[in-house]
Amino acid sequence: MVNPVLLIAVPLGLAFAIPLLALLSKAAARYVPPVASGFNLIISLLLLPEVLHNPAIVSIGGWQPPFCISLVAGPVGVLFAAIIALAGLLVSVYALDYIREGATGKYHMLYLFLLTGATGVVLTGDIFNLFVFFEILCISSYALVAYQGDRSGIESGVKYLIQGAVGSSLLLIGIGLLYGQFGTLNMADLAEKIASVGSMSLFVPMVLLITGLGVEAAIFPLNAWLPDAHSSAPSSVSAILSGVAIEVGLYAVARVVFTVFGASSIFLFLAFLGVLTLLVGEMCAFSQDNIKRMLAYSSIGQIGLILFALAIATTHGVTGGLFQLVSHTLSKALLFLAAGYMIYRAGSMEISALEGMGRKMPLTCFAFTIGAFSLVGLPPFIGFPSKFLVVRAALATQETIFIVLISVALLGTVIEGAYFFRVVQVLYFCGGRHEKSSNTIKKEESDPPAGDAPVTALVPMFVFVALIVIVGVYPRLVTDVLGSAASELLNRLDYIRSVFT
Amino acid sequence: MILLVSFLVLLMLTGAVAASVFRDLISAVIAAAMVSLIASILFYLLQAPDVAMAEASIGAALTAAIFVVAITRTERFEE
Amino acid sequence: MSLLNNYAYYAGAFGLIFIGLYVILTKRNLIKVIVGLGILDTGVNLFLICLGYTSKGTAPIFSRAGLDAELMVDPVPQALVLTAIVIGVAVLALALSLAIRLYQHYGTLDLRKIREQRW
Amino acid sequence: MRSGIAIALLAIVALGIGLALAKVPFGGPKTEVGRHYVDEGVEETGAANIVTSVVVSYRGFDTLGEVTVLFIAATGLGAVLSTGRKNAASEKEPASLVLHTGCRLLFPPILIFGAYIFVHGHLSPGGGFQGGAIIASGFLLIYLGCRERRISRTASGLAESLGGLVFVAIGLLGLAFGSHFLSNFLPRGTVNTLFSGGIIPIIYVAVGFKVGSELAGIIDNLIEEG
Repeated sequence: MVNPVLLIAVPLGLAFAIPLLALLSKAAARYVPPVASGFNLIISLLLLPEVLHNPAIVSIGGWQPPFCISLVAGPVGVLFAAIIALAGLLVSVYALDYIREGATGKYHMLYLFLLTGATGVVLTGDIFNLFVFFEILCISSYALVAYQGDRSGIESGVKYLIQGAVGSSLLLIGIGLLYGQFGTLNMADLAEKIASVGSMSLFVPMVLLITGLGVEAAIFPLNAWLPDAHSSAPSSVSAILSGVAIEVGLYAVARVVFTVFGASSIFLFLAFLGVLTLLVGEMCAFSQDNIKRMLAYSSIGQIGLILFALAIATTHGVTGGLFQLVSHTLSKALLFLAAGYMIYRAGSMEISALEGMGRKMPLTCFAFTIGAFSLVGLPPFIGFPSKFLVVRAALATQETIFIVLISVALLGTVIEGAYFFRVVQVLYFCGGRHEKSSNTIKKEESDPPAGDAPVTALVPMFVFVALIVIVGVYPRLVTDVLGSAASELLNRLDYIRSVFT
Repeated sequence: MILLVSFLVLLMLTGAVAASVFRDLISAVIAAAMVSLIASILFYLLQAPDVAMAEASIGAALTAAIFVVAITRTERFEE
Repeated sequence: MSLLNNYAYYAGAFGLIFIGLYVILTKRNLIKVIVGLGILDTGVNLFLICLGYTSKGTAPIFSRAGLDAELMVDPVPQALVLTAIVIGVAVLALALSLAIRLYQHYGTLDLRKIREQRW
Repeated sequence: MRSGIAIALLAIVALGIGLALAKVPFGGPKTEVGRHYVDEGVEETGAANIVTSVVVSYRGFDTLGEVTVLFIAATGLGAVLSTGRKNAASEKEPASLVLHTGCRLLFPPILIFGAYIFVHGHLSPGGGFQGGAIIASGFLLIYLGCRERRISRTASGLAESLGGLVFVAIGLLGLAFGSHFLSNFLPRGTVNTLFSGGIIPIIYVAVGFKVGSELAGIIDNLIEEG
């Protein structure tokens, strides 16, 4: 069996080697992230069938848990690692041509570190190690948002950094309180000890941990940084931040709430918070004129829906939440990638500037449309089965409160549909009328490369499209894996037992 | 001993308050460096010599230096 | 007196944490906010070290024979704080570089004036 | 107004943490994990400094992550400051002779002291981070005192990369020889001698070079084009 530690060690080593490679050949750096994430994708797909029923526990340094840091490669961890590697691979292929200006070598290094940090967060079984990898993820995101050094990037990077740093400090205080009280950092050991005292006496550490992790997960009201950061970063960075970083933050929240604390009494609160996040995100997205800000707010809305689904805390609910998470990763990454070249051609982020793009770059706009339809939840795309699962899980609880909440959430989805259809309408049906406006002509003159996006951008986009359609038509391809991942999250005792045997 | 600790803690908190009220950023940074330095003495008293060394060299010296460099490249006074 | 003995360190740590948070929440100058982050970090580190202290303990180093392992303080928080200090300085350095660039763009460090992007 | 809200918010946080802290007495006995490290650490790792054995050996993965964080910060800082850098070399007036000579005289002893700290990390207080920081402060002195001298960016970048690679490579060698990532596959040696602790001194030397060059690189990037 492959050792799961390779998922972290090999990309890390490759990232450290980039400056050495750059001495040999300047262009080599950009091929490292695709190679590393391709490697990770293969390893995690090899691991996935093995760990489905029997999580692999790897101790670093060769000591027994809880005396060492251990990696827990269960279905959740490996599934997330596979998603991160898949999104990372496709987005890094896209970035081969997209990232041309500025410190490109440094961009590729930071990108690879971001993926490694995300992989570390989902695999680790130690709460302080989770903090360290979380910091790797966060700090490389701050740097990636700001690396171009333009006005908006720096400004949103500053906002992001300050909010994230305060969150990390709170997280560290929470970890300290837990260590002071229970004398261990291993999550399974903590879970076992917390089970004996009851989770509500640990309200303060729990709130500190959820707040600290919630900043990265963009749970309302901790999401003030997200729209700025996601809209001013380069599109490939936005895609990976929206598709991977906030999902990993949400994973960390779920892991802490479900596994470490087993805090069943705050699920209802989290469900409320989820629906609130969803409504805030969708309302703000609806009123945006800037396409990337619209997509960023839509990510907040989707995070709210996923949080709500996870907080239902039944097997169906968590399965639906994880499915929605996968669907959001694929669709939102696709949308940002497609939007990246549309903005590049139009020379503006305003939605009105994209008029008639459907004729100028048909393939990119087609991909964008598929992503939008999938996010809204139209069949036969992946968003349909995932949303359907969430709705069914909420109805299956037969509790009035969840039924009311899911109706409100569906209202949010309607808003989502409205603004995505508006964009699609602009892309395909609004051209011609303003074709002769001076603005458009000037842009076309100053921007000679007409036609569709380059091949390195179209290939990843259409791989996303293919995945969205295939999984949308045959959801059974993933539901088994998602189901066993959900049961890993819900069954604390199995988790504890698997670590200590 | 207890008097020493209380005195150091008071001095450290005074330094932190001073760092927050000084309008001159260089003074604020020096006050913050003093906080770090006293914290490193407290680390030593708490039997953590490794951490005391790290805090004194990284927290007090290098951090203050990079702050001062950054302030010279921006502006010195808080409006 | 024993109360003071027990809580002097905690008081120091939490004093720093709250002063740090207060600075971050209320100050408008970016460099000042970053100073606040540094104070917050120091407070958190002091708090973690307090957690590991054993009364009348010695440092966990077997530098000479005859040291009693029973009296040594907990080494784990010290290891955690070493990590946290380095992470803290990394964040501060990145924040300062952003502050420098921000100043080059806007000519000010006042966060209230730097509000191009709104909700 | 703003400070009023902030104080109210902080009061709530203070109350909560105060309540939580009541469960964690000051100066209480060691935890189970800490006790294990103190009791078994010397035998299991061969390092006399238990903090070092925890940092490098028991929780070595954290340390790998931590040097990565510093590397990311140095890289990100370089990227943020490099774009749009104007090449107007600002000529500052040179430092006085006393300062200049003093800095040049002090520089080698500081480097040696830093190296001493990280080589002896497993025996005495100190280690890669502290030693690295001392080395970086030596470079800081050179920047302040002898402005015409610059460290080569390539060399410091090389030291950063090699430090990280050595760390990962030792971890992978541990996987190959000892079946666990970062396992201590070298002989432990006699406790309290320089050549003891297996991989611990090697990792700390790598960390020391890496941290030193990263911090020096951060200072270099910030000072450059002042």
